Amino acid sequence: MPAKLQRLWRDSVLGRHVLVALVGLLVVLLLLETVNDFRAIQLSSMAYLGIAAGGLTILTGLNGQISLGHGALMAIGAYTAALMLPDRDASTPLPLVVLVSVLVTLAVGTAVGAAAARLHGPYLAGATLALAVAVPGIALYFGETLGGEQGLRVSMPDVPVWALDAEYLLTGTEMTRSGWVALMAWTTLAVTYVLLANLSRGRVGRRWRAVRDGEVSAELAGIRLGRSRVSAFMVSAAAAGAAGAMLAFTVRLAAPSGFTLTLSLTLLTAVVLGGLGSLGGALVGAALLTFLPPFVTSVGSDAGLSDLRAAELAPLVYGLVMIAVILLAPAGIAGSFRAWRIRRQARVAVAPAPVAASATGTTGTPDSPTRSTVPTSSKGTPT
Amino acid sequence: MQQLLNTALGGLTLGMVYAAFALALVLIFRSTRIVNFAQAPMAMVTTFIALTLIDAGYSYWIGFAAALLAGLVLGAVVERVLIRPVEDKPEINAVILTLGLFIVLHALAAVVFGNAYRSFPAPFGIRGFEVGGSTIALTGFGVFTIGAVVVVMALLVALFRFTDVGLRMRAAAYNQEVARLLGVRVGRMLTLGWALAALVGSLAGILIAGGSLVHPGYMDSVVVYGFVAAVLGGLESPIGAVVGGLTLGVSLSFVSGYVGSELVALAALGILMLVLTLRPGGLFSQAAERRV
Amino acid sequence: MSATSSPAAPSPGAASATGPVLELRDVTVTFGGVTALSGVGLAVRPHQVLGVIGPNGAGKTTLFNVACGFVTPDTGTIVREGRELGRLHAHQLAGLGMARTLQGLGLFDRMSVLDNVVVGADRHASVGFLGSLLALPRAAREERELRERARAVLEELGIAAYADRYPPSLPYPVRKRVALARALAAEPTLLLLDEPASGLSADEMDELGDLVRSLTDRMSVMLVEHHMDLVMRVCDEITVLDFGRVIAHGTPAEVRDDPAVLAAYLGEVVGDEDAPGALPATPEGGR
Amino acid sequence: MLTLHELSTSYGPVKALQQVSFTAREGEITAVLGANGAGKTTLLRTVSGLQRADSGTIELEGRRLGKVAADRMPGLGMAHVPEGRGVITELTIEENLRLGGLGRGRRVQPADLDRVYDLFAILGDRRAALAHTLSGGERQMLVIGRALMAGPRMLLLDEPSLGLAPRIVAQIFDLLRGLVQSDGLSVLLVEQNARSALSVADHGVVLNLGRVVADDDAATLAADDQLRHAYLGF
Amino acid sequence: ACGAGGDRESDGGGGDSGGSTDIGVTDDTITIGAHFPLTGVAAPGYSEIPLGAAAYFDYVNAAGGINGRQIDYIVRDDGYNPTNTSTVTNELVLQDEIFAMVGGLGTPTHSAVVDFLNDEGVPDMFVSSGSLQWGDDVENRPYTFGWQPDYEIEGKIIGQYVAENMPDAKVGLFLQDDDLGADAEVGVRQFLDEQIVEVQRYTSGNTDVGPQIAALQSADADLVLSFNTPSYTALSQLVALRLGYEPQWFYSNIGSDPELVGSLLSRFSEGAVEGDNSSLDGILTSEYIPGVEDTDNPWTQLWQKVWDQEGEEGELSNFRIYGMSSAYAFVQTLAAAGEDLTRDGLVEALEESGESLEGPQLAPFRYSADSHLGISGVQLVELNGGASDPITPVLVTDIGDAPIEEDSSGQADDAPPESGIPEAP
Ligand SMILES: Nc1ncnc2c1ncn2[C@@H]1O[C@H](COP(=O)(O)OP(=O)(O)OP(=O)(O)O)[C@@H](O)[C@H]1O
Ligand SMILES: Nc1ncnc2c1ncn2[C@@H]1O[C@H](COP(=O)(O)OP(=O)(O)OP(=O)(O)O)[C@@H](O)[C@H]1O
Ligand SMILES: [Mg+2]
Ligand SMILES: [Mg+2]
Repeated sequence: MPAKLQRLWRDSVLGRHVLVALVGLLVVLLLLETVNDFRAIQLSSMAYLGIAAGGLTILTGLNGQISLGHGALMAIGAYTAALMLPDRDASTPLPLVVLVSVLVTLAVGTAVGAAAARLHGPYLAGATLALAVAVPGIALYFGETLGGEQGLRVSMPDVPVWALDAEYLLTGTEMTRSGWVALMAWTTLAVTYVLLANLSRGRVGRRWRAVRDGEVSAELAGIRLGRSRVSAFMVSAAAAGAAGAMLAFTVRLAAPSGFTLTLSLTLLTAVVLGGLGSLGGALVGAALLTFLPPFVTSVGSDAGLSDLRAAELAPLVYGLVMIAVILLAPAGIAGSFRAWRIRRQARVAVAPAPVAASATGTTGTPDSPTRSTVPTSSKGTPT
Repeated sequence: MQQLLNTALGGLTLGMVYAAFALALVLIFRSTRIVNFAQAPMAMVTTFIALTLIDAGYSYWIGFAAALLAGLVLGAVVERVLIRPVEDKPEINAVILTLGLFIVLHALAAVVFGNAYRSFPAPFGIRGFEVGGSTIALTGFGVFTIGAVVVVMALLVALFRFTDVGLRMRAAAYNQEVARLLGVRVGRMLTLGWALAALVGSLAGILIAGGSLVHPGYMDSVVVYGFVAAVLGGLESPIGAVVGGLTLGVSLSFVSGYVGSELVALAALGILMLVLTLRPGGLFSQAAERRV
Repeated sequence: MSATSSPAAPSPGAASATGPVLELRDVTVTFGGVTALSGVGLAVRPHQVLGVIGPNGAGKTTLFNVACGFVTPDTGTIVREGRELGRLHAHQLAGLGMARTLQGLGLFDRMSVLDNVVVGADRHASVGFLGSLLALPRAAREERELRERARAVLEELGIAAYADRYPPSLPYPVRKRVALARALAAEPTLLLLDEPASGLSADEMDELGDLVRSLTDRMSVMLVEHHMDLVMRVCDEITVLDFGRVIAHGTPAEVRDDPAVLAAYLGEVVGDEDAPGALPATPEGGR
Repeated sequence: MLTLHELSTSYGPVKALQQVSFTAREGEITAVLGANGAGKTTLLRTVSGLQRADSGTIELEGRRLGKVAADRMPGLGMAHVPEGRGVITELTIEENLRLGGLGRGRRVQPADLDRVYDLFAILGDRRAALAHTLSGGERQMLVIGRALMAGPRMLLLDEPSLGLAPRIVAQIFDLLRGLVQSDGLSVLLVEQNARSALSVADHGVVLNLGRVVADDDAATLAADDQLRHAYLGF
Repeated sequence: ACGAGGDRESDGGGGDSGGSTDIGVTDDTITIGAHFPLTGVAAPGYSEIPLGAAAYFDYVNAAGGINGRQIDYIVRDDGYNPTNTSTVTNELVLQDEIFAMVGGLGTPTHSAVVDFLNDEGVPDMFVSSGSLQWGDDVENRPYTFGWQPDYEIEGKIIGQYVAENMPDAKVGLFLQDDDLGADAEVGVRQFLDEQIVEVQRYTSGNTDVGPQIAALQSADADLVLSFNTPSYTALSQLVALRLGYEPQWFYSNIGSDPELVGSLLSRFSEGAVEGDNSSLDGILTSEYIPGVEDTDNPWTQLWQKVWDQEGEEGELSNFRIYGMSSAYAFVQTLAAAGEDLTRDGLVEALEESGESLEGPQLAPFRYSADSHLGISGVQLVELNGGASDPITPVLVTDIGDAPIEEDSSGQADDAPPESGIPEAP
């Protein structure tokens, strides 16, 4: 019954999101089969950037808050994970590590979000910018526990036997440690995205959007602005926490210089390049950030540039791409695609309806869908 | 006592430098409602232009003038070519654009001027003045820095408060369409705003570089503190920028000297949050808004 | 707006038996040096349309803002259905069964018309953060209900065809209706309308008048308007403000003939609103 | 004074004006009428250069405006009171007014300001206040006052009565008539309320769905029952 | 399905050392890699090191390579960000399949990858950093070797010198807030604990050191021992000038590249700082390889020849000499490892013959099966007119409470072979 299926697809938000996530995960799994360890690690990097960018896209795209400090929140997640995995014998289950990382980051995010809830646009940007540069300093100040400049090393436990077995059974190949981390990162990404998508489709997301578009009207509809802003900040902080934990797993280190301002700005860039407010866009942005610079460098090296020049080429091209995307596709890559679709849809919608706004039924407007829907005063003209 | 004085004086000079940078940000914010993250690399490029001239044997002042002029031109070009197309787009697009420009200018400068530390001269001496037998941390160049920033601030205040051009610039910034209807050449005003801002930014760049080291990233930390200073002051107000810069410079200097330099950034965050909690629009923001 | 359209008596029964749905007592508001309201009192009775008129800057919008919690009065109290409200916050409004339209439209431009209206209906939702996060079946069900509710309001106002469009692409009158729909979706018992007719043509204004009257069996309405035709037609009672004070109060007919109102607000010439020129000069010069 | 010839303007697929031609004569008030969405605002925006015409010509005092940008209009003696929020809320009242005067290309005279303050006393009382504190109607007064600061020969008014109390509307229309008679000002007046507009105008143009459907003396239009019922809604 | 966890491919390098070649090695090439900050804040200066190394490898390749193999040297940029270091190291090891990591730079950066390299069995040669981590824990990091003298022994030698020769000095410490400062402080305090009147730390990246220097000044420190990077030498000198603070300065080796610092300090304002290297006159520091200013030294002459032949644009500098010196040591290790080149073979060769490696270093390496720490000592010098006058003989020691002794190995008298290419020791 295709019709019934169609309805199910339309009505079950959760089902739809989960299904998309599962299919995506399957694709990643297949991909991981075919690539070497290095690519697997790159895929993990893409996943953690994608998770953080996904959270940020909720904050910026749906709630209209700009944060330049999400790198700092990732740092909190990563440090938490690192503290829980001090040596290889620490048998803390990884899901617990992730959960605690998320919770700790959530707590910090709540505090920051509460302080930031009253701030707007550039003021919020300024505050979060300061956050981004301040947090690494904390790691230095508490050098004893947090490892100072060198940071904390993360000792990943070995790939669990069940995973090895499962992989072997399914594909006949062996799961490497990098593959295992990539799989975990992508699973986390899938879960995060399903949750974020649920939120953005549901009541909470609608309230966020309302606050973004019109504070006064939102307030009149019974929405508490502060709470809504803080909740958006918390959600994106939680995502950043999960991303931080995945970074810690992937890089196996949490060090202050890994969480410079650049990381925060990179996340924002991913969000905008991909397309503000869309999770797909965030993923596209994360992919761009992960794969573009090394690609450019290797093209540069292959073209016979010295290592030094090739190294400068990567940021150069990356910066140029940023500028080009903003100038040529201001809604981001995914966003431009969506806008194109909406435009097409609008063209179809507008064409037959010359927007005969007034309901003066006597204008002799050709019959149009709009007309019949606008109530006509039964009284006609008064007097 | 001497340490106290010297820490304060050092903070004062540093604060003035932040103030200069904040002034440039404020100028651009006032003229286009954009926070220009590329301000630092733009100033870095013009400083390198000055350095190239000075290295080629020209006097400091030729280099100084060339940097300011280059800033003026660079600002105008950036506005015309890059910012103009995104002026009617969401603010975040402009933010990302200036970040992109940041990266590109950085990379280009590393290629063109080389990625090494170089020293930049300073006029008026970099030895502290002797007062009553002991040296205080105020140099001839420091006095020049303070004077230059105060003069620039005064000029900007005068420009915006008392001149027609200033009024036109503000109108163009707040409401382009209405300004246009009132005969304001909006495009020109925006270009002028960026050009002036980049000029002030270049001044900041040269003041920061004077008697210190430059390399393609030498302004990066100033981005953060300059921006924080501008936000402290309210982003709209030149006086606010200078007050914000001074507040930040002096307090951070004390934190660095008496608490620990790793906490400087944290202190900046603390000061900013404190101020913004009390006044969400910064120290010199205008009265609370009428919302309905 | 014929002279006969003196208000239908407030619905019999319940109306006079219960007290006012909203009462403002002795409200004073100053902004810096400007006194926007001084000692204003008024009451909205059940199923009644109360008009608030007055010259520009008289304090009408400010009065609304006080009733909505956007402005905290220097002195005075707000009484809702007999209960005195303390410091009121705008976000409590919906919960108190009040809804308001804005002098500007204040639509959510990047949300579809339907979503705009669903936001209005939000106070009927109960699903919490977790429900949303996990997209529980209950949340999905509730979402559907909200949508249906919103659609019904759109239907009622005759703009259901625009449900999937975005406000900026809509003609002005449609947008005004969307704003109204959003307020109605909350199913308030008191509706505050700030200049709902501005920018509407005479016909549209008539429709609006009918609509407002038809709402009175469900709710009370407080209305700020400069279009006297509309005000006279739909209001049961009118309060006139000038320089932040109440200068007159009464039925439309009483108010219209009040010399103070004529002088302060209507201007002498507008005695007879049926005359084609509600305006002073007659055309001359010209060709 | 102002002659439009076959003017067409569109927003993407929406054709807002189609082949509009008429003349607004010097020293007259020409009312542009029509239902919501008829294209009145678009017409004014196209004339003042805010919107690009697809085709057609605009002549002001015999001079073709062609591609003249909006910011040149004040120099040509044209002032435009836009629909809705035309106030720059971040500036003070006096700064808004001074801006209006700057368009003329000479220094703003205190006398010009005083004239507006006489007209709208509220503005004079609050001249140093930021415009965002003003009420809706006060803002409208400010915008009209600002247009007068430019001392225009041609005034485009888009729904000037929006949000204004009847007495103020009467006062403004009085003033317009006065200026038309004393200074030879020409006015292109867009009004939703056709009845009041025709009562003050000399001439009227009726738009429907972007086309001119009537163009005649105000009195003739006001007397045309069929037209009134079909397009003017009274 | 069990046993799946067994022999990962990369273990091969460590496991089957019986084979004649290994990952990254073919009959006529050896692929090696390194991570350096080529962009970003740490790039000035440090980005020149790999240019020196590359020039020397090219020089060797031009002469036919080592054992008939050309050295293919891949440098990847990490921007001095450990996260990037991890990424590029993964790329080098897993994608480019390098045989060994040679000269990877930076303490925080290299710590991010040191365990990974050891897990994968990739020789991690001559880390460009003086942290103790590179070599003090052979058991856990069997593949990692330091190169330069670690900060602790440098601190010890300086500390002892001060204690013996300036017993009345009031010592202030000016430290970078990381391993550099921390390790050095441990060494210095072994001898100077009582004499220290003030310790100030700066955070790398924060260029305003005014408050720190002012604090040293107000503590009346008349001898400042500074463990910092070169740009901070220039900055501290400038600030001292501003404050009228004139203590005796003692900079650690990495902070005292007189060539660089001198050029940085030169030309500041009307004669306030002298226009040449003499601005550093009288400053004390330490040396462990001859620098670019020692134009009479045969090693410096060799480096000049190499740079003239193979270098890119620009002058020979101490950073480049650093790169060449460590490249020289690596080439020598390759020669020692012989024709049948394997990763484990390389490590074994270095453990066996490490102490007898020739080269420009003034003191011998400490490499053995128990220690992978690098050069064992330094010579203290006073800067004068851009050149350095020794004030002590070459002093050698080891971490912990090992005694400080005069070097008796004669290492400092080594001269390079005619060809400029080392042979197996
Ligand atoms: N935040 C504020 N600061 C200063 N003055 C204010 C502020 N808000 C309102 N006012 C002033 O208070 C008075 C009342 O304003 P209000 O908006 O209530 O008028 P209104 O009756 O709604 O007028 P209109 O019919 O023009 O909309 C006006 O003079 C207005 O300028
Ligand atoms: N920015 C725009 N984008 C798309 N369509 C537009 C835009 N502005 C106006 N339109 C459409 O152009 C047509 C004419 O609009 P215009 O605003 O000129 O009408 P109007 O006569 O001024 O109406 P009103 O009485 O509501 O002010 C309408 O169909 C309107 O929907
Ligand atoms: Mg009002
Ligand atoms: Mg209009």
